Amino acid sequence: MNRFVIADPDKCIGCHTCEVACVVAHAGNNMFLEGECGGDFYPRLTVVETDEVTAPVQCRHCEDAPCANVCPNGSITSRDNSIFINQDSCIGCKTCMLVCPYGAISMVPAYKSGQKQHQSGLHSNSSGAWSRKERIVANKCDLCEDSGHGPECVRVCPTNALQLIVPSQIEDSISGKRLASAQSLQQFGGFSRL
Amino acid sequence: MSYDPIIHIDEQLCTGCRRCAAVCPVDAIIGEPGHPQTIDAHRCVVCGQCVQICTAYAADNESTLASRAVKLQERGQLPNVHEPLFAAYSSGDIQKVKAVLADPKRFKVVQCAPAIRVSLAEEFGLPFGTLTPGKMAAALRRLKFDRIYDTNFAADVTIMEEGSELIGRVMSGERLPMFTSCCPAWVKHAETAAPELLNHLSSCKSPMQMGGALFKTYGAELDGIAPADIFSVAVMPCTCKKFECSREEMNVEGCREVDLVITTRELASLIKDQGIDFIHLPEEPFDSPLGKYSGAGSIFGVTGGVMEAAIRTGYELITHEQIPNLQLDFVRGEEGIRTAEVQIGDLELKVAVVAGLKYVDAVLAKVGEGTCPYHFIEVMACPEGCVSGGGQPKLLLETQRKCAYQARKSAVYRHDSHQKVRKSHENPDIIKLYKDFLGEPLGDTSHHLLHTKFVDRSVKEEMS
Amino acid sequence: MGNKVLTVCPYCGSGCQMNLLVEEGRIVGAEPADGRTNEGNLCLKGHYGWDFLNDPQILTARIRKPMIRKAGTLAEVSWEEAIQYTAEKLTVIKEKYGPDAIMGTGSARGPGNEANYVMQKFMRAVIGTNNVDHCARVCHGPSVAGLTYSLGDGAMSNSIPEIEDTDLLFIFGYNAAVTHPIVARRIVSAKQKGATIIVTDPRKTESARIADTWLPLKGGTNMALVNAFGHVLIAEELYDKQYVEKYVEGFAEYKASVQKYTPEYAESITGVQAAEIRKVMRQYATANKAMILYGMGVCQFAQAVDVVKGLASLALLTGNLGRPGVGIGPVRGQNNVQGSCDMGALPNVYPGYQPITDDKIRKKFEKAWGVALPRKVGFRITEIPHLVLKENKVKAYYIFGEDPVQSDPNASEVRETLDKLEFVIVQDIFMNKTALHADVILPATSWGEHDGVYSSADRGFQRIRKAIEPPGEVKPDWQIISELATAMGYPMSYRNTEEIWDEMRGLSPAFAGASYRKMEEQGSVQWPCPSEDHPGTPYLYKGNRFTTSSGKGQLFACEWRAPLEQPDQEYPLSLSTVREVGHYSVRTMTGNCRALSQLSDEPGFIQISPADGSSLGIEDGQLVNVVSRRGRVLARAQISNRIKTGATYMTYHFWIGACNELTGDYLDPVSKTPEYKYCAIRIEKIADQLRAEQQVQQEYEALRHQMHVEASPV
Amino acid sequence: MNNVQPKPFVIAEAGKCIGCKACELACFAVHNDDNGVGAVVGTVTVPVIPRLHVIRTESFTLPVQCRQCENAPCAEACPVQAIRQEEGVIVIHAESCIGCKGCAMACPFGAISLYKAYSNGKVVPQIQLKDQQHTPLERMAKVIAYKCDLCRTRDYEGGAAGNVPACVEVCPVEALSLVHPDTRLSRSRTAAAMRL
Repeated sequence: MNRFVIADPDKCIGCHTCEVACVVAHAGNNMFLEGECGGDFYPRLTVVETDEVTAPVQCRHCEDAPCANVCPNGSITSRDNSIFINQDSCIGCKTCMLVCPYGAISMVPAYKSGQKQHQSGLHSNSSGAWSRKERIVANKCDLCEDSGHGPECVRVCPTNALQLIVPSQIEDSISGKRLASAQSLQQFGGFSRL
Repeated sequence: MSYDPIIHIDEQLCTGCRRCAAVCPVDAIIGEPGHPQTIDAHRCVVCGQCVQICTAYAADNESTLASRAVKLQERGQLPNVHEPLFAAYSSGDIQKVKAVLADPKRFKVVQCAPAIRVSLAEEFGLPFGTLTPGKMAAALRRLKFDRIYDTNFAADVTIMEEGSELIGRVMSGERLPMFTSCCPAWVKHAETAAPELLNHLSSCKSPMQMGGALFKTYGAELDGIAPADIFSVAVMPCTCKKFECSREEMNVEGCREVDLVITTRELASLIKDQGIDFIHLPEEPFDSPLGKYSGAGSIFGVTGGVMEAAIRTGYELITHEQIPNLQLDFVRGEEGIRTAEVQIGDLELKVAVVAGLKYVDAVLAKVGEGTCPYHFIEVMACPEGCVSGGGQPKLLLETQRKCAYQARKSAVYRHDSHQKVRKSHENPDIIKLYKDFLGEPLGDTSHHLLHTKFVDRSVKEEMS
Repeated sequence: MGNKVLTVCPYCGSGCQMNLLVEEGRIVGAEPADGRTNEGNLCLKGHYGWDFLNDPQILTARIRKPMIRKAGTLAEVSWEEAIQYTAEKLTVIKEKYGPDAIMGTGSARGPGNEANYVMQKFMRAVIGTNNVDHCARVCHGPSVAGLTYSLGDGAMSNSIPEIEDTDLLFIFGYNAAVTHPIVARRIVSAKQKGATIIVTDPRKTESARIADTWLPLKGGTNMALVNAFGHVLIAEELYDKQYVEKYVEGFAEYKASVQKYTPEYAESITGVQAAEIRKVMRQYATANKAMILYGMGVCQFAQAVDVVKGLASLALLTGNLGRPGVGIGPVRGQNNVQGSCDMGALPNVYPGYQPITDDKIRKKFEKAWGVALPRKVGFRITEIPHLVLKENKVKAYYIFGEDPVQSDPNASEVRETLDKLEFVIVQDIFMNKTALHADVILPATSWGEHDGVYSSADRGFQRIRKAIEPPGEVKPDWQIISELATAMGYPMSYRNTEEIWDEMRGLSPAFAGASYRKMEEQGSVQWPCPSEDHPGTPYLYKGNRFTTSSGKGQLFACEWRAPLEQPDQEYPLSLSTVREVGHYSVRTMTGNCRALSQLSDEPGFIQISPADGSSLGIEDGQLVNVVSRRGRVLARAQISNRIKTGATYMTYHFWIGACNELTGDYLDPVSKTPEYKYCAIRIEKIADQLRAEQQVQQEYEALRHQMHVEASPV
Repeated sequence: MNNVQPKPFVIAEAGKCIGCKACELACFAVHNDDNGVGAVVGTVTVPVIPRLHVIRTESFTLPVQCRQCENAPCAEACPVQAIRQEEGVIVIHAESCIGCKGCAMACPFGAISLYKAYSNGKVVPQIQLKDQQHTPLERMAKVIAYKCDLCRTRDYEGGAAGNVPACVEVCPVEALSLVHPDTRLSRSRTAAAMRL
């Protein structure tokens, strides 16, 4: 089963540290050293604040990932118990963004070593004059696979609201809950008298 | 050959629910509730009822268990079997059978018990009681058996021998009551629990063993093959037959009467393994002469079947008249003890039918005290006879056991009613067998090939 | 020197300890350290708020050389010229108009305690006036005044770690999740450990979201509610009679003052249900340990000091003082605002809160500094506009580490004031709006470029350390001030900050034992720490001995006064200033951090209720004009169902969406703290959004150009 | 009159269960007709996936399964509304389940677990998703959530009258019972009244 990061709304204080951490972790070589960096602030999780709840939402790495199953050219695959988007082959058809029930996928400009990528063929006049259009690709949580030391958002959250759930944890928690409910029944479940 | 208790309980899977202990007729299963149970091989009569009832299956994702492949190998099953594995199981010989079948040099003979043809189809998803003798023969042929013989034929032989023996005892009044001896579990129980009454048992071998003996003698002659080159396989609804065929005395001309016994489930797994589409097989006949059988032979599979077949023949041997009604309802029925009187000429024959080994001890006690009123007693270890044997297709839902057995039994009786010949002694191949080979029932050849002795097992000897 | 330098985060008052990761003389990262308050955690400002030191010039640029305004424009000069020029100008003004014509500020931010000590010594010993103040005036000034009256000390009575172990948290006008994430962490842990959380706030803050009870009072009605609380405590005899008899004074007058404020009467003013008022007081009174936390929702009103005293009275009435997990906590906003108060950068006290009116104490300082010291209480920074424009009493303004144009109310009036002054000195690290009006600019070292001590909100002295060499020709603040003092005839020089620190603690009994060595060993020393062997004081008023003149707690209640500028036809909505979690104060630091500046950027948000939004036809994210009697700015609308109709909230960090263009300068009579939390505005929908967006970009570029941000960063 | 109708569910009684797992086997058998599972073990070609689980400890054993909660947390957690209440039973629609594991984590009883999906005897593959490293050509198995559905769709040719769940029917010691909360409630009240 896949791993994923999930937030506990009771602990989240809406401080957005996770969002900044996500951008920093994915900014490639240290974004703080080069010169002025462009506006590429595209966190892969988003803190949602309603009057009832405050919590970051991000990819659940579903076992039957709807996004992977609608991707027309196999850009979304399973990798190391996680769902991975290959942004090099993504054609920006936006279908995965639509089908994701968690709103965890957003479309962002593609960057290669800090520079925005532009398409060789397609030109666009949306910026007022005809110019080569930016490559726009699907973007979602990838559990900081490439960093090698786990999700950055989980590491920095000051209230430990974010947790990386690994498959064995799910099974353990489920069997733990089963045992607990059995024990509770064992103690109070003598219905036969009625 | 190392001593294999055949019935095992996998301690990794056993949850200690002790439903097997409740169903064991000889209380051979010991253990604390909630803890893995163990089998006392000395008391165990290998009837396999525990294997039928056990629901402690191996969950697919339990990581602690030995892998499925290892367990299948340990249990002698084919590697690509998909069905779930349970704590109580019988060790299988299907791998050996498959190996032999693949060896063209061997001459492979197979016989099927009466109960196989009314239950094998269930393994392929067909409803309870689907009658498929023709498809069974077709399947065996496709499995490359050289001769598709039949235990039903041997059952007719057994009636000839046992019927005569019964008449002899009744006339002479010696060693009555006579017990049937075709159920190996009952025989093992008698040898263990009441060795002093062993002389009451009919000296006849079981139909399977008689068939085995005949295939390697009479059959060998017919086919001009040396007995030693014949590999004899028996498909049985019963797990105890695996024990019976390995009994010391069950040999003929220096070789085993039956080399290997496989259960209904094992046969089904081989058919699937060979990719044979059982449901759409054509109906094919059994080979003759050792594959032709009468209705009487085919009802051996149910409780009261041997009794009914014996009476059908015995009546006519004694009275030399036609038996008025072939359907002897008074011996048919459910689990437990059923008794009846049959007026045969001027003989008031008192019979009893024991279905379920746990009921026999009461009868044995009476016989011990000499107060048993019956002449002839049929004993079947399994609750509804061989259709409910330990090797039969295992039910998923206990609630369907009643209607499953009912359907199988009615299929047996239906099969019987379809036969033109419904009395053993009228089976032309039987008549030919005696004329060409055996001579008279209880004759020398019969005595040599078709009768056996029993052994006192009351003392717990060390396993060899 | 690729290594780790242990220091304290320069942003909020939580005082989080962190390691700066340094490679080849540059800071490449930050990581949490196991500090007393943060226990291995940091918020986004801690984790990612250090890269302004690499001068990425996103918003403004570091000032690298001294500058003097010549013929209207600022020109870079040498240190000698700058110091000499400044010394002469100050001396001329001093002789011509007298020492009180010069106003100086302390700095609650980067510089640290030693710089503040030297600054107030310069103003008192060299200039000869007590005119020294700092931005605590616009922040927890009322707490210092109020709590000094009620309990004797103006700081948090209990420490931050104790928040987690209290049984009941009584949060009043304080949004920890945004102002102090690390304190919010404690609140969340308290909740997880089973504490009851009661939140009083007009907005549904994060604390309100997880609170057991949320009292959504109408803005500007604090006093009525606090009085009602006191009323219930007395009416239902919930207060601790023995405690009040032994340790508290003023019960009779208090009882009379709150008599009128029945919960029903308070409901008519505040909108909070009477039943809820009774319920929370029963809970507060019966809890074993109850702690009050309050913030700007109390302090930034014209009636602030009274409310602080009222809240302290609740603690006194229920004996919630003098032991762990109780007390009353004004969590100081900025990293060293507590420190600058500790160091006496206030017009009425010397370091260690020793009143300047006390002759014995003044004589001690005169002996120590070798000069006669002024007797009169100095001016406050919020009075300067009036003193300059109306009474023409102040001629020079030495602004050190402050940015009043951005952080003080009624910005246009502040600009007018600076232009009218004869001589304005700005000593800072970045160009900012105030520096544009300066006659002399003295560039100082930033946090991370000098050693020193910060005081955390809960009175914890903690060491900050130099991690990298400063850029250009900048000097540490205390060194600049020392050179200026020497140039003005008062020789002043120190080898390092420790020498300054030891001089200070020699003169301040409350901090005498807090040596650098002890801070190294213990990580932090909470004052009072009267002697070398004293470990510091986690919570004040042990044994219920208060540091008021009588040694007893003082109860206080008075009539509620409504905010001075009420919404009306022309300006129908109320506006309140609030903070944003990703930015700090005037944003010259976080505005120049790559990650933080992108999280949220100009022009900043104005929160509007869904009802007001739809009635004005404004959608979420649209730019709008916000207008008050004092000014007009652009801001981005944020429709939020966490706020009530008729109320709006704006963050004050942004330079285009500069909320302080709108705020009013009505002051609390005692603490002189402006009424940031309540003024009247109106919002105008903008039809042409595209043009408005372009306008924001143009303004942004103009600003960056003004701040000497070259096109291509160095 | 209080016309709220709390829905029935199956629950085990303490002290009766002997841990034989007949209920798990029966549950699997009646839910897998479309996988060719007939009446006998030989027809089973897919792994046994029960929807209730017998918990065995040192001191006791007891099956645990869904309580058909009125405000089902699992349904609340489901992002694609695959979990609905149909005829009073909380049902997971396998075809719309995306295996996000939200329900399994939300259920406080541990009554939901995720396994591969099977149809006519074989694993159901996903439309597209492949495992990039190991089997880049092979489509991965669909994984869905399983829980007790009170044998709502079970045809009852051979079974007892009415909708009695297979596990209740097959339990040899009647440890499992289909509880109708209202009737249970009135019985308890009368019993309590009698004890007054």
